Amino acid sequence: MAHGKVAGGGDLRGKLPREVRDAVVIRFAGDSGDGMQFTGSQFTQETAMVGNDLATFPDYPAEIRAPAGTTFGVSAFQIHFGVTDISTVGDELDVLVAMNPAALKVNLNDLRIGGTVIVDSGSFTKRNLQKAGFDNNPLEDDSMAPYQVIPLDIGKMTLEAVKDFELSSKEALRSRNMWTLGLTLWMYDRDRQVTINWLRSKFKQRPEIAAANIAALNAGHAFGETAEMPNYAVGYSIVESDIRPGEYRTATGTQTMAWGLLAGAQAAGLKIMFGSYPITPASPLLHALAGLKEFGVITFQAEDEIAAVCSAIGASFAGSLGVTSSSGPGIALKTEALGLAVATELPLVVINSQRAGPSTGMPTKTEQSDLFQAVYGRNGDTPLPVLAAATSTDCFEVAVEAVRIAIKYMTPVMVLTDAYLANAAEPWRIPDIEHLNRYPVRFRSDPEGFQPFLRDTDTLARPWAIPGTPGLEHRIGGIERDSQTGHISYDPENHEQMTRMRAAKIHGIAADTPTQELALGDDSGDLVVVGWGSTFGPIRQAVKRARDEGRAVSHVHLRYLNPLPRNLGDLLGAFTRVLVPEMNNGQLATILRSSFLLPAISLPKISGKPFKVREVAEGIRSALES
Amino acid sequence: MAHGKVAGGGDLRGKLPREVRDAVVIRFAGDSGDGMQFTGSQFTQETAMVGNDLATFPDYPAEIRAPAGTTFGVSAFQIHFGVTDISTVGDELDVLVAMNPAALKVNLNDLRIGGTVIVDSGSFTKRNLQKAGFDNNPLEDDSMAPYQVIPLDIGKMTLEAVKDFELSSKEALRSRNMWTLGLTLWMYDRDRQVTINWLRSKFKQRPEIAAANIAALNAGHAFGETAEMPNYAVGYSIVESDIRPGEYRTATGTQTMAWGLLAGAQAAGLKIMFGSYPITPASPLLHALAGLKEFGVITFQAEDEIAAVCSAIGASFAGSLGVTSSSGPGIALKTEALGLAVATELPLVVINSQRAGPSTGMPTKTEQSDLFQAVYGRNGDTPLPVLAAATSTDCFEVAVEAVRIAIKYMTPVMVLTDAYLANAAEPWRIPDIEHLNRYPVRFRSDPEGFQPFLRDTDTLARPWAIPGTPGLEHRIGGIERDSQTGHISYDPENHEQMTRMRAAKIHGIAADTPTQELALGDDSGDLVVVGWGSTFGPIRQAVKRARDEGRAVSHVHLRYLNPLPRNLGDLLGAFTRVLVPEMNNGQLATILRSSFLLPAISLPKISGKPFKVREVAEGIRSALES
Amino acid sequence: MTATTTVENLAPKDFASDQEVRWCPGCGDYAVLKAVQRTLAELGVKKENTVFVSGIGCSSRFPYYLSTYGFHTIHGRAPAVATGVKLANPELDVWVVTGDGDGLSIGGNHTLHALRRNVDLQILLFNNEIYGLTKGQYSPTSRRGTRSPSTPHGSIELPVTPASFALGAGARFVARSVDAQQAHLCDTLKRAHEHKGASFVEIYQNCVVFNDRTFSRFTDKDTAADNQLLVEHGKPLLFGRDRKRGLSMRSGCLEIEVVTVGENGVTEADVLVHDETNRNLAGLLASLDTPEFPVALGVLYCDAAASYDAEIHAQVEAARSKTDKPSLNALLRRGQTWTVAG
Amino acid sequence: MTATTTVENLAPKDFASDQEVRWCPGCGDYAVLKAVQRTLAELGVKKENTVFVSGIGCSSRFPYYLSTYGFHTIHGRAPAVATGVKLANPELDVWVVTGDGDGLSIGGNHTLHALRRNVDLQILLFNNEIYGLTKGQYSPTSRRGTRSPSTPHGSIELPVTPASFALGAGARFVARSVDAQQAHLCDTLKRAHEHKGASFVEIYQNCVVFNDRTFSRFTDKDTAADNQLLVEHGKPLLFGRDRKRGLSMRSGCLEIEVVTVGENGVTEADVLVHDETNRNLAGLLASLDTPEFPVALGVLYCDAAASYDAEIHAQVEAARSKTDKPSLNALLRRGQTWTVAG
Ligand SMILES: Cc1ncc(C[n+]2csc(CCOP(=O)(O)OP(=O)(O)O)c2C)c(N)n1
Ligand SMILES: Cc1ncc(C[n+]2csc(CCOP(=O)(O)OP(=O)(O)O)c2C)c(N)n1
Ligand code: SF4
Ligand code: SF4
Ligand SMILES: [Mg+2]
Ligand SMILES: [Mg+2]
Repeated sequence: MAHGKVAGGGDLRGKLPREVRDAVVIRFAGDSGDGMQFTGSQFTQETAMVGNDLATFPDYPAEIRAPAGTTFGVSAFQIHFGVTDISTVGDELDVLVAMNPAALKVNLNDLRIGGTVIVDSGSFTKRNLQKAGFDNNPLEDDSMAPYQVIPLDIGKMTLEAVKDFELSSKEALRSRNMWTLGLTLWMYDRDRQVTINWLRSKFKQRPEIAAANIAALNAGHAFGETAEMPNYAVGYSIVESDIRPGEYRTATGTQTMAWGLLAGAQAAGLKIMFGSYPITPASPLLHALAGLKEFGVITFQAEDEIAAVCSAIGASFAGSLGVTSSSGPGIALKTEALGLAVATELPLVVINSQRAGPSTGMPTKTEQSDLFQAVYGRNGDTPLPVLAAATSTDCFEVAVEAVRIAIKYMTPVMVLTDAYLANAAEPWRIPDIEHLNRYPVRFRSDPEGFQPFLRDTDTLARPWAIPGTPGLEHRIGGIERDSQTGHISYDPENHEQMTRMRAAKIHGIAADTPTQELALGDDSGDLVVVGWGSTFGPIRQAVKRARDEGRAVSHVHLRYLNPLPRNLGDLLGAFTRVLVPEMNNGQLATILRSSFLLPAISLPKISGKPFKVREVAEGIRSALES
Repeated sequence: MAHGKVAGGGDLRGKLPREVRDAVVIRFAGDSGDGMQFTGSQFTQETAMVGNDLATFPDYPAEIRAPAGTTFGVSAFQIHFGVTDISTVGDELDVLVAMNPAALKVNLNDLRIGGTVIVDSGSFTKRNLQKAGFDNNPLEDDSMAPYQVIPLDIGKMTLEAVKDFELSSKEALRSRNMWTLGLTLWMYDRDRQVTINWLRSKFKQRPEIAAANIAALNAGHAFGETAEMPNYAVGYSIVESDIRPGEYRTATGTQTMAWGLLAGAQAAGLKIMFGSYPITPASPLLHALAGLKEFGVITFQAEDEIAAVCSAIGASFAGSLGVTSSSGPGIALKTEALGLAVATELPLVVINSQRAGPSTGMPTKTEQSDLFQAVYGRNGDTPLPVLAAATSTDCFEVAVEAVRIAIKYMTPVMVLTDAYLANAAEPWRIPDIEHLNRYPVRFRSDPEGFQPFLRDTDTLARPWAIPGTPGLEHRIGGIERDSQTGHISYDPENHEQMTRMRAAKIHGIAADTPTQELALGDDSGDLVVVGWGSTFGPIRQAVKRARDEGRAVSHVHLRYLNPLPRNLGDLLGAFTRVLVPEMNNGQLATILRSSFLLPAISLPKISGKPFKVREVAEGIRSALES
Repeated sequence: MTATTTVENLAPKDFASDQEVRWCPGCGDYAVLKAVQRTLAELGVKKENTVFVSGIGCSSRFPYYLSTYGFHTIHGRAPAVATGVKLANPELDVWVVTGDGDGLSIGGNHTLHALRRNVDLQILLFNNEIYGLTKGQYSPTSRRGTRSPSTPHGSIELPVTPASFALGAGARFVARSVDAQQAHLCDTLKRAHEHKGASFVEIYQNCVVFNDRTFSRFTDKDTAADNQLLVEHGKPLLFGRDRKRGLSMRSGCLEIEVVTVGENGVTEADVLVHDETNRNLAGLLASLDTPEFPVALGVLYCDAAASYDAEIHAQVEAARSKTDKPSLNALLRRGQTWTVAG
Repeated sequence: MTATTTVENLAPKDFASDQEVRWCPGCGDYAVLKAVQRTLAELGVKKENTVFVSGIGCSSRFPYYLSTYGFHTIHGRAPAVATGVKLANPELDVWVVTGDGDGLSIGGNHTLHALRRNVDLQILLFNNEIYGLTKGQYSPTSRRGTRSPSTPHGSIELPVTPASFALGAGARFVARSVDAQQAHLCDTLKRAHEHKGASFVEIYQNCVVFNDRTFSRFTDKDTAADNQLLVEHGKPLLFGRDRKRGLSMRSGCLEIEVVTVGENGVTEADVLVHDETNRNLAGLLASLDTPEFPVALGVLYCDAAASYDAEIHAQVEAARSKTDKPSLNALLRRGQTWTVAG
């Protein structure tokens, strides 16, 4: 065996000098019951506090609680952190923490050759090896030769660390993850205070549990300090980053989306009525908003997605900001009602947390395959604006913008996010709400000359006149409406005019949104890589690499997918080639082709996983050669 | 006044020689209660029997029974008939029959200058004029000067004709339409026998009613024979057409669709299980199939469209041909379940009788605006074949083809028809079912090597193994399936492969469908007009006109909208310009642009009415000038 | 034009919109429209605070004919839209108009959940036992054997009884009336309006075109007295031309029978007294039908509970009252933050 | 490999598929799976003729673990898919597995209509009063006040009682059992299987992760005897450790009370006898709950009527028997045709 073995004890003393690294990718993997998500989040917190940039990727099993020890029960949390511009979760792992054989089995492939793997050797029992589908113990043959393996009997050391607290051994072993966290925090020279505080407040009722966890955490840390770790298991330092001053926090896309909706509603002076129905990975937004009652947010868990969107439409009719959210199958169910919202021209924000399809697909896996549905998926000529968020924290701005457009143009707006963004966390420079633009809604109140479908000549929006307003009583509905009175009209010219108006109104939004800018690179060249949504990071890094290699490659990242930015055709036209990496089978590429008659090259990835930088880089290389 | 008045009596004797015409457009219009649909159908029958080519266009109010005499209660039936190639309903009317003031008001605009209008002058009472919104009686001022008006007191003459049958005057007046039919049949030298037979059998239980109707019919005819009609109200003859020998009938798109589904199912050796939910204009297909129980057709009126499509999917799983049908809003509701059918790769035929959208739109009006929804409107990468019928009788062949594709490729197939085709009738050379191709389904029965998702290497279809077959027990579902076993699989590579396979399977159908041929014209030129669906007639006639004027214009009409015919790009590429007339806001044009990067010009019509030949002709003219 | 409407002056006709009514001549919907307009006037509601939400169907055209706020939504979804309206603004007086197809076929689930949740809506279900607007297909309430375009050989399904369904769903107010019985209908609507929470009113409505006279067995002048049981809380369940027939319990077996007061020693004391808070009794009454029994009309069940909209706003208020002035800026900074110095 | 399976030999384990079962350790679904496998074996059904159709939810993973035909469809739609399966081939034995969210929230309407139509399906509703698969949101059967991720302040809705809902929908077979009560569950499933038409079986199922012990008030060893009423047709409604407590009618008022035989002069004759064909009684039994009453388990209602699938096929057969051999060629030529000579 190429690597030394480290017994689970304290016989490796001494402290090595720390190596300095730009960035590191570490993944915590274990059984669903091993608390890996919590370990990862705490590591993230402590890392964020140091001022590093970072990106996280939680990946948990579809099953609620899969049988312990199985490969499909493995839960993982990956974090990529470093000096600056960490916009991806990292292609390959530098360090893998595997709490059991199954976790090793499932994740080892992602470790770079020469990478470090910390395993809880105590869990490599015959039964666990069998459950994971190992014929031999990989710690005992040479299958791990390409990696730097640190086997530690973490269970044993944890039991040792918490033995004073008189817990059952089952309870005591629950702290294994804290021991591991302690060790990894030591490896990267991170503090433990956030975690300690958190444990204290979480287990206020059971102080002995808090104390045991803290003891395990400290023990893991101390093990690093004192153990003579093999020289490939050095501690690392990440240089502090030179980042924009301000107050920061980490936040997931779900959090920023919830806050962005609230910020948008406050800017408009509206209450939110959020109608939704649970579905992975959209439910966390419902949960987040349900916790904001003190802001007057009403959340309504409807009987299904149809009722959810309909309740939001009803709320908008009554003068709230109607918001609904779901994922693919649920968005599909909202199709008919979205047509009603378009027809009645009511504001509505629809958040789609995309997941892998078709049909139920892979509910916990990410994908961007609902773009067609968002842009085209309704009966009739039924256009609506579509926006996409590029990063977890970008969700905030996109949500605010969606609210603005919905209200100003009296239209449903679809916001595309995805399973990855919903769950992934990154540092966020917290905005000052007082400085956000306000766009207070003025409900129509003057009956003089009021017609429910008389449009604003500028925006082409109809007035928002809400029940409770004397003198403005009127009726709306899904049957074609007279272009002024809103009464039912079967008049052919009226229908023609209304169809054109609906199209013109949405089309016109492009005049009110920013012109598209380059995310990276020059404004002409051999290739422009066009992305949207959560592929931002990998595309950015791949374009950077290509530029570093001297290629004339630029990056354009779209927030506005319908209508497309007014200068986009010209912008893209300045490049010889257009490459469109997407986590779908070529949907934006199709839209760009029809919009600009450009021979956009599709670079699809449809595995339910985010792009690796390498994959985009290869796509760039072969596009340049094509 | 420019025209002579004809009192409602018999003072106009003599018989004029008949003028000969190529084609005539006549519209019967009256109150919903006046039986205009029946009058029109009977006129159609009698005309068809003579061997004329024809096209019909029933247009009835949205209200079930709108208040008598109102403009929105007007019901009309138009028929265009002539020697050959009558592929449209006619741009303008040669003759308008108006049974009341409202019918005159609503329809007069469509009458060509110099056209003939027959009005029931007895109905032009003060009250009726008022209800129709006339300030003055148009029969008494000069507003009708551009037309040839024949006012007849049809009510009075009908009462006179049926006075022997001792009916209440209300009942007696019900025969007004038969009197009118008699007169118009005389005008075009048509027989009355079909109608007489029909009346006899319909009113078997009430022979006095049958007799009264027949008497009225004969009286109207006799009035033509004997009355001295003004010379602009001559009788016409239509030369007998030189058409392909065979047995003919008239049929609506609804009828031929029902028969086509049955023929397809028989060719495959399957029973039909049709799950549907009533909706205009799709319900008649449910009604038609509900009447075919002797063929083993099962029709199931579900509680909604979701249950309808799901029941059809369940039936296909169990070995029937699952079929479902609806219109825009109902198809929207089926979105999620269509994803399930794509994912589980079960055969399914979905008929969409398109109507004007968005949302409820104009339920009785025709449109082609569900193309985007058909091709793109699902979550995930979820391709399915889309076919469209060009004429009422083309529905037969398209239905057969849809069944073939659904079964051979184990896929849902969407068939697009529309409100116009569903209701319009044309003559049909009845095929001999014995000569149709058969493609008997072979359900998998051999357990040896059976894997539910192991594909046929040629078609990429999976085997159809149905419950009841010993040894093939298996489970399917909407979660991503292993590419062999069909078990749940979250494996990234498997998902990537399955997504590509699903796309490749549908794409591959293009190799199994005919290459696209020209409907008219040369295979290169200045302009190709590309149509799909029920615009066939107007495009054909407009292209004909352009060619008659010496323009290098051709017509391509698509049956296959997804995948597009394999040679289509080349075919269109041979023309300088591509014009796409559609009854929507440019949906096929968008698809052609993205598929072939051709600068297709859109010619939208979104008024809920079929194109006029003139409108397409103008579009051709301006495209040629562009 | 002044923006205030003075409530006192509104007459039934003031609740009519300027749109021409477009039902078939003779349709029962006209009578319901009249009753609703009269009820609104008599209740003295404000037009601007009143919202009618409907689905799709002949009956669902209703909102267009009222001068209040109105929303003609999509097929089957009116209870869901109305729920949103009420949650956004609980001050509004929200009525739902639906049909037997709209509210029990495609929309059955929303009806179920609006009732169960007890959202403060008046849900008026116009039951004509047919699909009117789509030209006469049978509906979930159509009698078994109904011949219709989609069931040319007669329907084979067992119909659902709307009131039984509503009770099974957990409705807290269930009533029935008849289109043409104006006084009874108005009284019933007023009771529904008064009830806080979801009130379900089934209105037997005649479709002259596709299902004429389906209810004549108990609504015709000459059959009504003997075949209608007009229930009133606290009053004995008597009916019949001379109000001598009544409902009585078969002893011990949870079944009901019709008895005649004055015959076989039966006295009024043997007749059940209507208790509109008794759910079991309501269930029994809902299931009665001719010829064996009369059809029960009126408020079959009424037992108020907290309404969903009130409760949800109470939760919001409770949360608000806990913080002084909730600040979004503070929310964004809740939990761990760090500062990068400039 | 031979294609025939010999029915006699199938043991419960033969009904297990080769897929690893993936519920949380301790989940009540395991017990139900075991009971179903045992029931199928004891019924001697053929694997190839048996179809399990489910929606989405933890419970809906069920079909994957059986060696029969199975279809894991989409959320809430299993009854509709199953209806199609049964209509296409009435020879198949079709079971529906659904959850309280799947079958009563999003899928409530399909459950309603499958029951009303009386399609010959066994509908097993696994009621754990929570959304398991989506991680613990409250469901339409959750107790009021349930704190869940979507109701952090407690739910405010009144839950629906599945059996009452089913009865209101017009179901002809309504039963209840408990995951862990294997013998009772198997017996109940057999009764459901035997019943022609839609049978609705609510199974109280424990979700250890998100709603542990919700049913312990009547399923725990020490509470069961006093809080379960195991109903049996023709037998008195007695319960309690010594089977001395029973249900009795309060006279005249359609309400039920618990009496103790041997106390206050109460005899067994005062105790109601279960009549599973009495819908009113079933309604009453369905609504009972602790602490005042025991929870009724077993076949609450069973009164067969013609099933939808049988009737529809009878109509088809009747139509077929009228024509000798129906010819499509003849159909196309029905009505007016004309011939153009060659
Ligand atoms: C999604 C959808 N499906 C179907 C329809 C067609 N549709 C309109 S109304 C109706 C049924 C109406 O019946 P009911 O609710 O009883 O109302 P009624 O016309 O009898 O008053 C149907 C099926 C529709 N508009 N939308
Ligand atoms: C259209 C759609 N909406 C929502 C979901 C998400 N979802 C899956 S299962 C479920 C609820 C499960 O609850 P229940 O039916 O009670 O089953 P359990 O997991 O408790 O057995 C939900 C909301 C989905 N898969 N599809
Ligand atoms: S079809 Fe029936 S319900 Fe509809 S308007 Fe006419 S009479 Fe009324
Ligand atoms: S979440 Fe609950 S219902 Fe789902 S498998 Fe786990 S214990 Fe069972
Ligand atoms: Mg109805
Ligand atoms: Mg559940």
